[in-house]
Formats: sequence, structure tokens, C-alpha cells
Amino acid sequence: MDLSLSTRTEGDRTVVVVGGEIDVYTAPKLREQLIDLVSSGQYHLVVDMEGVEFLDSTGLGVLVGGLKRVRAHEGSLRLVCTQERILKIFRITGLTKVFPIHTSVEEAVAATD
Amino acid sequence: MDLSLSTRTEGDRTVVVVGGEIDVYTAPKLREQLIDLVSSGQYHLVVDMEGVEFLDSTGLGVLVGGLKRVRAHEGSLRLVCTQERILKIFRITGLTKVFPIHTSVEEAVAATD
Amino acid sequence: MAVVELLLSPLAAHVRTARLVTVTAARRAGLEDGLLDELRFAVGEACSRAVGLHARHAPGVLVRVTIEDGPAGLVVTVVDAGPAAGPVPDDVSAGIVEGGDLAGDDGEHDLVDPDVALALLTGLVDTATVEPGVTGTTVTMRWPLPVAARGPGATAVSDT
Amino acid sequence: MAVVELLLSPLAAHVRTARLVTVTAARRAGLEDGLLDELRFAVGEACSRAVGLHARHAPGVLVRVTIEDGPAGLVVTVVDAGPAAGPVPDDVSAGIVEGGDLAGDDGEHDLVDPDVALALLTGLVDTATVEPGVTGTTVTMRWPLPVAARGPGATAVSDT
Ligand SMILES: Nc1ncnc2c1ncn2[C@@H]1O[C@H](COP(=O)(O)OP(=O)(O)O)[C@@H](O)[C@H]1O
Ligand SMILES: Nc1ncnc2c1ncn2[C@@H]1O[C@H](COP(=O)(O)OP(=O)(O)O)[C@@H](O)[C@H]1O
Repeated sequence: MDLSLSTRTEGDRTVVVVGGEIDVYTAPKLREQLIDLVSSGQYHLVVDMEGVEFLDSTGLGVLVGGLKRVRAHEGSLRLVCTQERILKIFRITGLTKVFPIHTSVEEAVAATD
Repeated sequence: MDLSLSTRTEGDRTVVVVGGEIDVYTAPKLREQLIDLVSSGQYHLVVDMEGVEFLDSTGLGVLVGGLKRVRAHEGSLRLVCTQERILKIFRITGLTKVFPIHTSVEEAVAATD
Repeated sequence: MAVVELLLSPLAAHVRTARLVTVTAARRAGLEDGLLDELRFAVGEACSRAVGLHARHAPGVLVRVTIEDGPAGLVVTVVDAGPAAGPVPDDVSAGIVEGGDLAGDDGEHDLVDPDVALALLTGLVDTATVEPGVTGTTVTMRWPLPVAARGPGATAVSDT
Repeated sequence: MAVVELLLSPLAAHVRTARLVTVTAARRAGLEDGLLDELRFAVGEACSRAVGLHARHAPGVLVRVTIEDGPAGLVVTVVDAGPAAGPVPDDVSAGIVEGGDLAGDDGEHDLVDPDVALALLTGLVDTATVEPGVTGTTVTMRWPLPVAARGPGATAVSDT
């Protein structure tokens, strides 16, 4: 139910594994995590959303905020998500045009623009 | 969370094992069970409350109703309960004077007045 | 100060919702774990009583449960629109043997006897007060909250 | 007809309570499992939006969530006291790249942009209606209930 967060490095990418509910109550934790990574010089992020059960517009806002921060450093923020219920949230808000969305962490880590 | 009920026979006693919450929502199920037992001629009941997590006054009412029904047939209704939180409910309402309360099913099955 | 108010039509199932919401709000407000159980029993009892009274006397009126955490601690109020409560009996076991029934006058239904509910409630919670009024009864219960430990639930949306 | 009404002070934690109560009431009312998820998302969104608006504009006013099951199906209403909603944007991704932020104007806080919330909500639920009024906005959402299958939650206390 609550938000879980863990990070690991794969080459020059940092993978953030998110689980549970990203909502108005927990989104600040994710936001802090993304800010910390950017402050410590990690500008190529992969956010693994496969364990996410709930996502609201606050969560979307935090992801968009993260994207803007990494872009300010020529970085990237890629999402991993295959869950239809979560993909729907990105589609409805048109954010599939803003985020590269991958079907696996491997694919996201290997991707370049 | 919901009420669970199972019955077994030990000699001339019928043991009713109750688990979960006995409240205004689930008490009707327990009431039916007790009525069914009495209708089928089982007048010596032991109600094992060790798995009960919640008990409200509706639940107490159903137990008192059961007691009255078995008494109409010279029967008995004994309780098994060692949980302080549940015993407290019987003490506050003075029902420890009305129900024989035992610390194990064996003790209750062996008991006679 | 966090406030949750719950208005319920008189259904037995809603009593569970009231327990769940109250326990959740209390835990977030920082109520000690050791007191959660007492809260659950007491709120369940106050709500079954109110729901039972409404089902019989005011089926169209909603039962009101208010949960507030503030300087006075955690305050839970249950307001019903039933006939005003009489004095709370001391010992409800009297008379049971010769035919009184805890579950109300009507042996066919599992309604809560409102007097037994009040006896149980005030027996469980020292601070419970029962105020009969013109339109019904207000049951108020208070529990202390740790002064410093206001839980994360006390955080306003804009405090991040 | 079963009614639950929930009044919440504007705390992020209360949005979870609203989701929980709504999903629980809907399940009891017999809402199809396949629709529970949509309900959870939509109610969460409506409530985060309302709670965010109240936190900024009306911190002392409670957000009102009503859940009713009746002949019209399951009807969930969220009433806020914020500035009236404008027209719902079609596509919120526009402008994000050059600096618009989904999470409101104030980059330091994680407030829900009320427009994005409405876009998401009306995108998720076909039957959602948004009515701006003088004192705030009312969001109404409807889901069908199986005609026969009124769950045990629909049982009145006295029906046993
Ligand atoms: N999903 C649910 N819907 C409705 N009521 C619930 C639900 N889960 C628990 N409850 C009720 O809420 C009360 C408290 O919840 P519970 O799960 O026991 O909390 P705890 O985690 O403290 O054990 C219980 O008495 C139960 O009847
Ligand atoms: N004990 C709780 N207290 C407050 N909110 C809860 C609790 N349990 C679940 N929730 C919230 O209620 C919503 C629905 O509950 P959930 O447990 O997911 O139901 P389900 O059984 O359908 O998965 C979730 O979004 C979650 O945030």
C-alpha cells in the first residue's frame, strides 16, 4: 500500500524501482529521491514502474518534474511499464508523448535516442 | 475479518469454533448456527471463542439467545475464552455471571454443573 | 487539526466502515497501539447502537461519526437521531435468566439493545460521555495523543 | 439505498481513506470487480484535486464525498469549495517540455494541478460530470450495478 523505493546502477544509468502507491500522500518521497539522484550527478534515470499499484496526477507531476530536472543536464528519464491500468493514466494525459516507455529494464537501459 | 464457523461433536457435546469478528454484521450467521443446532437436538454446546477478534453487544445478544434456547431443553452453553480483550466485554456487562467460561475446550467438554 | 466526518445510512455493514475509518485515522494521528483496540470496540459499539436505533426509528436519517485530533487528544463523536438515551444500567446480566434478551425486545432480529451498548461503551472507555438531547443522543469519547508524535497523517498537503 | 458520506479536512492522508471507503462501499454494493480499479483511480483523483484546492484556498472547509447505491447505480460525488473549475483540457502534455508542470505552479510542492486531475478523471470515467458552481465544483461519477446482485452490504440491520 505504501510507496517502496530502491535504486541501483547499471552502467551509466540509474534504475529506480518503485512499488506500491504513488499518490498525493507518497509522491513527495519519490520527488525527493529523484532530486537526490540529480543533485548527486545521476542524469540518466530509468524508473521501473512494474510494481506500482496506483498512480495519480501528483505522481505524474513528480515524474514530469524529474524529467525536467534531468533534461536541464542533458539527461534522460525512461519509464518501464507494461501494466495496462498504469499505461492508461499516461495515455489519457498525453504523457506517452513525453516519456519513453519501455517493456523491460534491459530495453530501457540499452536505449539511446 | 469476517466470521468463520465450524462445528464438531465430542461425546454428547457439540463444539462450535468461532473465528473473526462477531458484530452487528456477522452475528446473524452465528445466531442461525445456534438455532440450527438446537433444532437438530444438540442441547449441550461449547462455543470456542479463542479465534474471535472482535465482539460487540449484538454478539453478546446472540450468545444469550443461544443460552436461553438450550436451557429450554435442559441443555448448557459453555464458552472457551482466555483472551483478555474479549473477557473484558463479558465482565463489563456482568455476563461472566451468566456463562460458564473455560480456559480450554477439554475443560469445557469435561465440565458438569 | 485533522477532521474526518462520516455519515452513514443505518446498515450493519457500515458499522465496519466506521471502525475501519476511525482506527485508520487514529493510527495516523499517532494514537498508541495499546489504545487502538479499545477504540475499535468502543466505536463499534457506539455505531451499532446508533445504526440499530436509526433502523427502527429513523431509517432515512444518517448516523454521524466525527473523528478529530487536536489539543484535546483524539475525540470521536457518534450522533444518533433515536429516542434519547436513559440512564446507563450498571449490570445488564440481571434479568437475563428469566427472559430479558440483550439483543433487544424483538427476538427475531439481532438488534443491539441500546442500553447494553451504552453500558459496554462507558465500561470500556473512562472518558465516554452520553448526552441525551431533543433530537437524539451524542456519545463522545476521548483518548490522549502523544504530544510530540503527531503522525505523518497530520502533515498538510502543502508541507513537503 | 445505502449512503455513505465522508467529510475530510484537506490532508493528503485522507485521500487514502476516501479511496478505501469508496472501494469498500462499492464492493459491498455489488460493483463488478473489473470496475473497482477505475473507481479507485477516479475517486483518488477527484479527492486529491479537491484536497489540494482546499489546502490552498479553503483550509478550514471539509471536502465532501458521497457514495450512494440506488436505482441509478453507484453514484459517487466529490464536492469542493475551491475556485470553480474551468473547461477540462484535452491534452495536458502540451507545454510540458517548455516548462509547464503537472504538479501545479508551485514547483516546491506536490500539489495536484486541478486541470490535470479533471482531464484524467473525465478520461477515465465516461460518465463523469464536472459542474462548476458558485461555491466550488461538484464532480459526479456513476457506475452501473448488477440489477439482481445487491451485495450483503445492502442488507438492512433488521433484515435477518
Ligand atoms: N476492507 C475492509 N472493509 C471494511 N471494513 C474493514 C476492512 N478491513 C477491516 N475492516 C474493519 O475495520 C476494523 C479495523 O480494521 P483492521 O483490519 O482490523 O485493522 P488492523 O490493521 O488494526 O487489524 C475491523 O474491525 C474490520 O471490521
Ligand atoms: N488500512 C488502510 N488505511 C487507509 N487506506 C487504506 C488502507 N488499506 C488500503 N487503503 C487504501 O484504500 C485503497 C483501496 O484499498 P485496497 O487495500 O487496495 O483494497 P483492495 O483490497 O481492493 O486492494 C488503496 O488505494 C489504499 O490506499
